Amino acid sequence: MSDELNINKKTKYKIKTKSSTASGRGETDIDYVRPAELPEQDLYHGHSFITKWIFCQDAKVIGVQYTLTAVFTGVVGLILSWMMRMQLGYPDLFPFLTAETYYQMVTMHGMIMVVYLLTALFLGGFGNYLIPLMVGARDMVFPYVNMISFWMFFVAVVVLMASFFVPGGPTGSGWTLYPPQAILEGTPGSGYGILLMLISLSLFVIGFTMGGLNYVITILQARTRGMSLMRMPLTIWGIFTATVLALLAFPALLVSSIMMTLDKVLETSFFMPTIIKAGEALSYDGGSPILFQHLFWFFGHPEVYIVALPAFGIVSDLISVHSRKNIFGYRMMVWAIVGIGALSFFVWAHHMYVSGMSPWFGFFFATTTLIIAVPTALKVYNWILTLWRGNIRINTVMLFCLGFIVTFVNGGITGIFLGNVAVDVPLSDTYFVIAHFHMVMGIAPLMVIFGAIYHWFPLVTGRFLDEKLGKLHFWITFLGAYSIYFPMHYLGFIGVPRRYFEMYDSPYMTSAVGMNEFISLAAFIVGAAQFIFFYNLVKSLRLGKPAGKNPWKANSLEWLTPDVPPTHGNWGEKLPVVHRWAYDYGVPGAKEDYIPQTTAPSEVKDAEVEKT
Amino acid sequence: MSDLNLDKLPGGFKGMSEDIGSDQTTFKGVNWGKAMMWIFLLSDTFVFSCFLVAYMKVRASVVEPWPYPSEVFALEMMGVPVPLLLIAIMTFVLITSSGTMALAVKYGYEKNRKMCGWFVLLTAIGGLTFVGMQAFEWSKLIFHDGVRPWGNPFGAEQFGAFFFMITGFHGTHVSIGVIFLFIFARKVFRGDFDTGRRGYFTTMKSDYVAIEILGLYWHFVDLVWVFIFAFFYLW
Amino acid sequence: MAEAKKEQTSTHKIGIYLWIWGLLFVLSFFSYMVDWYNFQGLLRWSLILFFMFLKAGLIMAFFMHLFWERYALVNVLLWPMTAIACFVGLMVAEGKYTVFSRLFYFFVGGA
Amino acid sequence: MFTGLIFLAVIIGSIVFHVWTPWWWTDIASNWSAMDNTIILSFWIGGGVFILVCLFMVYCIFRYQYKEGRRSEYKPEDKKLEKGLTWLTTIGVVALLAPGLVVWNNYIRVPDNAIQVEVMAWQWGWKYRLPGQDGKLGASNNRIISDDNPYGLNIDDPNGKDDVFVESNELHLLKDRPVKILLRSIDVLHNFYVPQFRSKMDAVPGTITYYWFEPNKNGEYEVLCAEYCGVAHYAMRGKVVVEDEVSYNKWLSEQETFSSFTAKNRNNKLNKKKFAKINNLSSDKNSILKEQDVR
Repeated sequence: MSDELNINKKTKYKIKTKSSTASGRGETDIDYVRPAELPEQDLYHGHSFITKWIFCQDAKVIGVQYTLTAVFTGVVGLILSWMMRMQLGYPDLFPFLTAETYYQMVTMHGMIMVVYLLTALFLGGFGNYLIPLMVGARDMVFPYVNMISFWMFFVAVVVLMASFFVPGGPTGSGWTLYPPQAILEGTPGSGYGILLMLISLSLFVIGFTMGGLNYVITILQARTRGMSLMRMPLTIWGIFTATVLALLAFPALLVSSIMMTLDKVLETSFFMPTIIKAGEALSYDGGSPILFQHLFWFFGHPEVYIVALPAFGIVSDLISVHSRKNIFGYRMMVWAIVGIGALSFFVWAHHMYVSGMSPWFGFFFATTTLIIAVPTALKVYNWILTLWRGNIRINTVMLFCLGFIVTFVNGGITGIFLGNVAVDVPLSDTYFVIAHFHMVMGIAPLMVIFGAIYHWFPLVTGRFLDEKLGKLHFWITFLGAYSIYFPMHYLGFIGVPRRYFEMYDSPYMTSAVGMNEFISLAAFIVGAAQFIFFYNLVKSLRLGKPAGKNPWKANSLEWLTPDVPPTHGNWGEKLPVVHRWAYDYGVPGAKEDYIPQTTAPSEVKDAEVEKT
Repeated sequence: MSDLNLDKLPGGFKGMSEDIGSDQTTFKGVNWGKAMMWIFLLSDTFVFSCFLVAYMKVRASVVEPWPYPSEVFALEMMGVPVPLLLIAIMTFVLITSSGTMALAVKYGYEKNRKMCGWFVLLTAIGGLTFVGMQAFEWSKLIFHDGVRPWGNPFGAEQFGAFFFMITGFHGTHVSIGVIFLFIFARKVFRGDFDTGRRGYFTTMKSDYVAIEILGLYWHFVDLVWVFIFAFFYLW
Repeated sequence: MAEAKKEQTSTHKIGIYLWIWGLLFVLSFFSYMVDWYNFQGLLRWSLILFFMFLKAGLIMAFFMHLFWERYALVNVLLWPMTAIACFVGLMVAEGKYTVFSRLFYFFVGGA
Repeated sequence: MFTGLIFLAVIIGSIVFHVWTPWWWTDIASNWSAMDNTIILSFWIGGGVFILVCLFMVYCIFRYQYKEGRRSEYKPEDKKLEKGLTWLTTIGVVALLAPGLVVWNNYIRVPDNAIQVEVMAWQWGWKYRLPGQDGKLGASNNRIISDDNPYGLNIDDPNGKDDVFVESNELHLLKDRPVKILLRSIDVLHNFYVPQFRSKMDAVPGTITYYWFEPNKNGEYEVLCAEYCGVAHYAMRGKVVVEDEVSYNKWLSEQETFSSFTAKNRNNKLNKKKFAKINNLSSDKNSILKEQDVR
């Protein structure tokens, strides 16, 4: 405690004279930062292999664990998508692909990618690694709970994967799991498959809640001295808002999972009305299938932003660092993130325009949905305005950011089509929807993930990833993915419905055959290109160019640790003290073109910094 | 909370904007565990709200008559059915335990080990009584009235399903709370909070603030019961 | 409020807890009476909701100390409730629409 | 340089693809050309934004590529520019939203002269029910569906007596006459979708949903199920024939009505039991309605 107060003699002096004002108004001293409110965090240091690397309480290790598990499920999802594309591109060529297996793959691919890859990677992976480092904390506030969170997630993944091996196979009800079909015969995996899926989701929610509470409280209550909310990097803002959304939206998923489990196991009738199967009425009566859709999308729409907001935040930082320019309109970016997050709870039924809900909802949800387009568009403007008059390093990280902007703008605009209720009517449930959400919440966040990995790999391992392989990886991924999903919109215009195992010979569908084949080929290539990336990761771990401290000349705290890679406790003896926002790049009058957050104003006297 | 004097900070909305603009902590003077419990309760509120919203939506849209709760939950008293008698007693017990918990928290603040411990224990016993009465209510409905999750003799079959699910989920919360209350009663009496003994799993130092956190949880359980009482039994 | 401020760092008087405790019993009794006297319609609903929110408010404000907490925490906790309010409101409308369709097409007929 | 050129090529490629695409919507055969128009409007506005944003990005890549020693501009905020962009975006959004809401308003208000058609979806196929002479469909209930009463009609409802059963997946419609499609499902979610008519809506078991359109081109159209409904979802096809009055009436006269259908099965005693059950249900109907009001 007292150590911290001695960091700076001036600070100490200030405290003596100004001790009466807790919020400290020492304008006379430009370097003054309020004294520490909280005592040093008490950390548990692992001392065996198991406590250091397996049941580890260090957020950085947990982050890596999350990342590896999520990437593993992602590879499973990728292979599933290949198999789907095999069927769609070359129907009947592969006898092992039946309609059952096809629908099971569709379902598992969707659920894995949205929940177990993207959510877990952004919040569990990047969140755990970056939050304590970026806000200047020693660790998450409750490291033990954090550890349990990861192992819950791990069990959820095991349960999910187990469903591949139970009788009947995994559930094939589509990732939205709409009842009644999800739990009725006629849908593959309606026995054990759907049960394991629901259990796995519930476990995921419970585990995530533990982690999420940690992230939120660490950001709100454990920042270092001088780190105000408005000085946090946008990465943290994105992850923070997404976590809050997750904490408030996952309950709806948990509730709908529990209710559907009961419908399946105890034959309650929450979502199940009278159903005639093979001429006989089942025991269900009076339930409401649309209720499930409301609950699901009350979770599902915030979920979209749970994936998108961390991506927004991270990409803002990457663009700013690599174009050597402050992020344009930081305040607006923050408000846009918070605004999008808040609004996302009022738009859910735009996924349900043609679901048979009360038709009057269309007006309300179309309006709220298009309102959300405004802050989102502002973020896009601010990204490109950050590039403008910058000093842009065209490296792999920046390439992925540029790829993100193109795919995100594209997907965002098709989102306006779908959010606008009357336009949605002909397009919903067609390939247009598939193309839209893959572009906007598949490819765009993935671009950010790759960019982020290229960006932070030197921090995590101390070595750069191979730049040449990286560029190759980027171009194949970006051009390939764009050529998959851009033309796919036009299948939707033709009217090809989604979730069709085979198109048969409908006149408008025959014209789609050629395109399906092309898309499949592109998908195989893009998928294969990811193995370049994996090879790059493994190779660079040992043979990569050593990075040293702060290789990108970035400002934010994570690059300013005494050790690279940072050790447990992050900061060595003294916690850093923050004097500025994370975006002082190219400040006129300063010696370097960047001023790290810990640099005191007195050290850069000539710099004409704007007040932040 | 070493260098922070809350009395010196401005209150109200001015204080709020200053807190949010400040460094280090946003909730001034709020312990990490307490903040975490609050956010958890916020999340849990959404869980219970989703249950209740689902219940309301289904109840509003069934065409079969919904069983009349004040008759279903009536209890024979000397030959006369008294509507909602058991529920009224359960409410009474839960509010009582909430009150004792509030006192336990108060004595926890004052670091009054004895009083705090006794009131925690009293709360635990109250909670246990509540769970016991709920078990009685469930068994009466199941064995005496023939209410099942998949149907009941009174009307719309979702009645049983929602009843068992919502009260079951609430009862689980109460039970978890009771377990923790007993554990913490022992901790208080043993003096963990006075000596700052480290927890078995988390290796974190014990502090009386744990009682306040537990109190938040317990009051929340009571709070949820207020809503269940209004929406399930009185509607 | 000024008094409350002073008490913030120390503890609150025992009287206030006992007061709230008593009030909660009384309010519970009243809401029970709503059922006992079998009020119906709008009156029943407004009474039920009134007592419910009053009880919930008392528990939150005094037992959970929200009344004495700083506004930052209070606002963070209360604003998300608007999402729930919106959800409830829309589901009420949805429930009415469903029951209307069901009665109309399954019982009345003649569409 | 190279990077900028490829991104430029991507943008130009997208425009070229859009202009010369061989894949475009199937020719419309209903009154919903307004939907096509809103899509075109969205394309103009959205596409314009996409091109502008991406071109600006490419310009930045060319113009501001890294040069050792150069400083980027230091300008954290530009209130005026940000405000301008906000207003511009808001105007664009309103321009998109307003026509959309107008079209939706038309979509949910069915014209008075619309013919009612009940589409009954099941795993995995379609059948239809048309009102008879009275133009009214009888009340139905899935619970009483049986071999003798394949549509689960309430036998007491006079409106249902002359209802026409179309127990095949082929539906005929009159040209230039609005149709109100009443969607009904006996098992899971389905969606009655004919791409040429542009309109669609889910069939939800346990309730009835609706939408309307006015076919305005003679021809045969394929019906697709557009809501995933189980393993044979992709094979759940049907047929709609839009034709003139003469051939339509001919087709209509070939279909069976409810009364002629039950007449065939009259001797079946099992029937009576089930119908008795319906009677109870319908006599309760008023009391149920009242109770709903109370709630």
